[in-house]
Amino acid sequence: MDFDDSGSDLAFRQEVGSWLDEALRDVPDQEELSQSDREHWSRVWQDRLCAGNWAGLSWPVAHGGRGMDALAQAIFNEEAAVRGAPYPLNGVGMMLAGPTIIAHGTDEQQARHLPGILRGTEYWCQGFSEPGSGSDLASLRTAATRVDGGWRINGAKIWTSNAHNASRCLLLARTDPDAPKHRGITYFLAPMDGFTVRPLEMINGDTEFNEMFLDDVFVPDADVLGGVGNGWTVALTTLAFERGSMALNLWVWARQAVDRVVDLAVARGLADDSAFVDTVGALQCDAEAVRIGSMRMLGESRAGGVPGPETSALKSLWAGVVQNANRLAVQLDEAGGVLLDGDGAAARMRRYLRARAHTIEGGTEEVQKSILAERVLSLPRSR
Amino acid sequence: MDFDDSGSDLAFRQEVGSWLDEALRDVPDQEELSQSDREHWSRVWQDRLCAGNWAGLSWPVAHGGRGMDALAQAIFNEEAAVRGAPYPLNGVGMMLAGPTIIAHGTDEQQARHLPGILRGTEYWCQGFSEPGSGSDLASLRTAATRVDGGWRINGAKIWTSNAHNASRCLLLARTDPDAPKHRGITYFLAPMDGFTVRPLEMINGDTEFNEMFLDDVFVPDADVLGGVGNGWTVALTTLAFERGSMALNLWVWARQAVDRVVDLAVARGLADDSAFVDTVGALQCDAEAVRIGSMRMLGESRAGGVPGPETSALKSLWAGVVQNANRLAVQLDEAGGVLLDGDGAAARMRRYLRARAHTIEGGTEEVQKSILAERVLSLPRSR
Amino acid sequence: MRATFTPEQREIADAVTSLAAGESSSARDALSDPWRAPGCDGPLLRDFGLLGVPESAGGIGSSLIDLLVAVEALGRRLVPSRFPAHAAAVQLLCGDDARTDPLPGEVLDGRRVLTPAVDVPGTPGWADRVSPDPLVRTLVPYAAQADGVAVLGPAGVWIADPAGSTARQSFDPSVPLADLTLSPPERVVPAGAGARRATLVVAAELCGVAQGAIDLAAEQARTRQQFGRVIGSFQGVAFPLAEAVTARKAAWDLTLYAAWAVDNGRPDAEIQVHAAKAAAGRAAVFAAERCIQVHGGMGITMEADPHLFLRRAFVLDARSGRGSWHRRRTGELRIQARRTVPA
Amino acid sequence: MRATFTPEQREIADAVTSLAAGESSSARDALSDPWRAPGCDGPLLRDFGLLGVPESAGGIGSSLIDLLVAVEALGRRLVPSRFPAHAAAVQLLCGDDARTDPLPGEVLDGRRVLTPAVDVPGTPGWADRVSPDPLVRTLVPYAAQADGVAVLGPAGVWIADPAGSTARQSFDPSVPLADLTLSPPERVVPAGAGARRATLVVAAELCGVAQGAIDLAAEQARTRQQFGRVIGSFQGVAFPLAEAVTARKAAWDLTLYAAWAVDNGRPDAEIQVHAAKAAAGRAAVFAAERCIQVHGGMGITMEADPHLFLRRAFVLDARSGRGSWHRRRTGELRIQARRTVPA
Repeated sequence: MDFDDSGSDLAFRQEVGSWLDEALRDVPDQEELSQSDREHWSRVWQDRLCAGNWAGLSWPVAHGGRGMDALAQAIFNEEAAVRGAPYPLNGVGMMLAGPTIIAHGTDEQQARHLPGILRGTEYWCQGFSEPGSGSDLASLRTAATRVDGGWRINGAKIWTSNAHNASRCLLLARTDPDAPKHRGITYFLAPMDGFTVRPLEMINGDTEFNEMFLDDVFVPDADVLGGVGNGWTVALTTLAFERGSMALNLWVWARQAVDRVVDLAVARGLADDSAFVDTVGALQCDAEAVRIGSMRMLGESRAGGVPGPETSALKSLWAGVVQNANRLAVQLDEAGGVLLDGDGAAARMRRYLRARAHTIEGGTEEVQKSILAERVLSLPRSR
Repeated sequence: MDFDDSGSDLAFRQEVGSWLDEALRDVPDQEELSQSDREHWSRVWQDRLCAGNWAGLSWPVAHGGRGMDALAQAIFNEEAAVRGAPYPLNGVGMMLAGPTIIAHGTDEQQARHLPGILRGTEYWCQGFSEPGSGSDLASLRTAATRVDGGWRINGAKIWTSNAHNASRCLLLARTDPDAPKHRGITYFLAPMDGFTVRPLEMINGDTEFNEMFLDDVFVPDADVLGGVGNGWTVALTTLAFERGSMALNLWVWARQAVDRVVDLAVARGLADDSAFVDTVGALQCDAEAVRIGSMRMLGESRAGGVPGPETSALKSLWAGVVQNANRLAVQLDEAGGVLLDGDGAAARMRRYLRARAHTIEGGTEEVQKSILAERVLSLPRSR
Repeated sequence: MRATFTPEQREIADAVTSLAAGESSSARDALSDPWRAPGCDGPLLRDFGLLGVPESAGGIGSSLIDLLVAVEALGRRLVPSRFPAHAAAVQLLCGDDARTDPLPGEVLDGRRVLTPAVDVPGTPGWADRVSPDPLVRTLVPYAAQADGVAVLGPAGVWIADPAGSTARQSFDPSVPLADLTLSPPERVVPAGAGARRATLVVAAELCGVAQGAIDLAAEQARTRQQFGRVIGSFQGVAFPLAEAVTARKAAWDLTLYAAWAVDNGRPDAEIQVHAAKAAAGRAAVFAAERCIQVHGGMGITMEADPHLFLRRAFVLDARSGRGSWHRRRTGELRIQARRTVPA
Repeated sequence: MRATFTPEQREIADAVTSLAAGESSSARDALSDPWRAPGCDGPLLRDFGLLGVPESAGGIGSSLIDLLVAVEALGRRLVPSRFPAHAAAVQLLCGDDARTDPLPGEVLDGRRVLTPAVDVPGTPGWADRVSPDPLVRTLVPYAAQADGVAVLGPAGVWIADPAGSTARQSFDPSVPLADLTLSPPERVVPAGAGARRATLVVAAELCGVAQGAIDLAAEQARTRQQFGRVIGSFQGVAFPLAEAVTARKAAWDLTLYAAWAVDNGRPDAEIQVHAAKAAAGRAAVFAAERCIQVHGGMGITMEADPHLFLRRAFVLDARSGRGSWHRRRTGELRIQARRTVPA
């Protein structure tokens, strides 16, 4: 077992680093920006990724990508995260839509969508979750009714990142209400004309998610991906890509969260308090375990394995360390964190509040533990 | 709300204290004794309680008791615990059998058993739990079959404190296998001739519990308590007395556990470490909360209320603080606690190991949380 | 009866609960609009001002627990009233047993609304421990909405008109916070147990906040369905809420006992107050975090209510000595007490 | 392939797992009888002695991870073999990169069994930090059953025949422990990364113990019925076991990475070793405690096996620097690293 970059990996890492250093030269620290400014830089950043030919880094060459593997993508994401690069505004397009269309799309669908994603002209969002179906995704109720030449869709979606910028949606809808819940679902590459998008304000004031209301929205047959009634299988592909891409740079955020709380304590003269030292010891263990676990997961994937249920352990560890580090930073603040006009206090509180979502989004903490119980420990299903 | 002893309570506390100081004069510190020596002193202590007319402290005068209330019993138990008095060897007789027989027994049964308990000549044990029915008590399978003049009983019981000293057993057995599980149970005041008693060695080396095997044991009709098929109702009475008596001095053990870990840290020069100080702060909060919660529970009972499900919160807090304090004491030990011939190390490890049972005995931690969820939060049954 | 609420205390709880239930202003209003006095503000200040005030300070023999019962009921519903702050200010002023002159009548009957100032910028504990007094205070609630400030300093307590006031951006906009600069006081009175009394008012509100968050979480757990069942039937959801119940009960019991210990001049009053404030802050933050979690995605939106409990919990945990400081003081005092015991 | 086990490492794990599975002696035997070498003791010492030994010390280029994989497999079944202690002793001796002379052949082929001595009575960390050297060591495993002791001191490492040995009462009788007194060494060699290497052997065994406890708990959760269902179907039982899985995976990943970092002379090797030992001890104790809890009443009896895991977990957590010390060192080094970073 070896944790080093190979020679070629190292060369690639250096290439990526040089490009990032140059491309990020005029990009301000995102943590200090308003949400609209962050969104502006996300768009700029997406354009630069596309122009720099990074958007399809791990897509096959035949589809316009660079044909590199998940490790290369991980190296790119790590190096970008370490430098505090903006989130690219079409992450859903690059990381979920493109790979899913490559895996399940027709030639026509691939030709229609992939170039626009690589060029950065076609933005995507993911319409899976619904107000009534959170952890229980397959209970979704958005209904697609057969009409001439396509489907008429009614329902509501929620937690849609970037819906207000997207023109296309990875949409799950129920096309057969009488089939078992996993069988009656179809996956659409839906145009978003006719979607009503409403921003959801988060508790930290950001509006990174949206609700979407579909009221007799027409989607043509040509936009069915993977066949009518096969939506659940196709969705599992997307979810696997989502988990995979999540693991690529989660650890960077964990490390940065620990860095920040340590820096704050040093600045406040609290870093020699042994209770604090012990806490940092525990946070460090967890944050490093996320990093190493991510490397091992990537290694297994690259060796041809499928990321196992241990991914859930990483997610759970990551959420815990980020939540705990960010809470501690708020509590170490001069006024217990509650005077938001204090030096850096608003940003610390924003991060603490944002982190509360980490045990909810991308599979709740409860779901992760269920997965570990069922698939690692072979305990019976508890839900 | 007033947390003080009333004048008469205070006078009683002083009376109790004087008696205890005298009666304990020749009793050694129990923590340092071998189990057989502890059992010896438990027997001696039981005799002294009986001789001093304390055995029926809260029994009605009509039944030979002193007719005092739960608070008086609490005062007695507290004062005894604070002084490290031995456990009386017939606690089951005094605290469970007597009160249950008073509540549900016939005149004949009361006349037959109560005097022996008060005199300390009739020792009792409690035959409720079975190997297959732990938390799910009502699933018990020990079977009583109708025979001439009584019942023939077959089955096994477990976790029976003091079975090796007892001559009588509060025995639950299934008399109607076809009835719903709570309906087919009968409660017996069983003579223990014919019971096979086997000690269970605990992980700390003590043998305070036993297994009992019943192989065609005959119990006469005269020993049915509360009527055939009414066993579950009678058992609930016993369990309520058990919970009530448990709460009387639990808090003393919690405080003593915190005392011990603080004393050890002081002796080792570790008491100024801020991580330790913070931990003690948290332990102190929980230990005091057990004490105050016990007082409030007693107050409510005395005011005519029934101890509510909040008792489960006390049990849970208590188990947690004792386990955490005892684990910390072991870990603060010079060799991480693992050299048992070190100064005081064996006693510390014995207490740590004994405390592991606190989240199992008297209703597991999982059962306590279920009770809180169902009865305090009105959540649906989860088991 | 020992260790039970008196009938009067139950009546106080019922009366305040009714007032709170009938209140149309909520903590949410202040998210979009400047703080305004809720309808119950006047009745609370007018009718409940003598709760917890010792006779020596002009009271009628009401115990501190009477007051805490009222404040806890307000905390449950996050009522954005000045009453808890005013009551804490009054408590701050009447901690000296030897006090002989009553507090001004206009304070006791709520015509003159006070607010307490007990936290010094950059220090985690009470202002009476910072000497020399820098004459600045922080985390002062409702400063612009009060008619005067009850100040704690190393020399004692006094009522002040602040020389300067700077509104700060409060994490809970329904509790406006300010920094104050003060002139040296002309006359102070001994603080006695003032800081302890005032701090228990905050602890009581925290216990209420914890209970409110638990109630909201339980309601969600009883109604939200996933996998064909209400989520409260999953122990993975139910058990953490049971832990919140346990933590909140511990905090409330500690708070009640500490109030009794302070009122009765018990030797353990100091450690009990620290334990109560530490436990109450922890219980409230934990309950609010769990309330968010139980609400799933909705829990992290502004439109759901869990974050309102989190905001109040943090603001109160920070005030009147931070929770972490109270916890450490609890540990220090416990260890100190054992050092003096023969081994 | 990056960050995956090599085929050889998988083979080592399989081979040791087979040996352990075929072993008839168990940790339980030592509860009633004096420790005796299990049947696999000889084959392990003879056939696996070169695992993890650098070429500079007479090895054949096996990585430290190769050794840890073997030790982890033994830990899972609590095999009462001297092999992990001997291997830790060997690792203690071969931490100096500049070493030129190989270790004695009889040590490498297991004819001469060593045991490591790295803990000083009354101090929580490694013996190289205690100067002047008191020449006493504690928590030495299998001292009476070994042919020599590999000692760590502030001056370096050496092989000793102890001047005196006192058997101590071990919480885990399958790991006999002793205190040793030593004569001043005639010749020491630089310790280099010896303490780190030896400590990772202990961490690996702890990871195995954690996994064994989890496996036993899961088996109980899959079979024990209550309320008409197997108890593992209750999230209240299942979720804490999932937490144990997460903690154990974190510990094992940290241990593997630390071994790689040490083998490759990485600048972060020191903090990684402390993090691994701290996490492994915590994971093992937590898993063993949960294993007891899942077993209910039976879990607190001698006749069930959970306590055997608890005993081993505590003994290993205490050895080669206590878990609490490693955790604090992790924090100290992390903070120190940030102090030197431009803010």
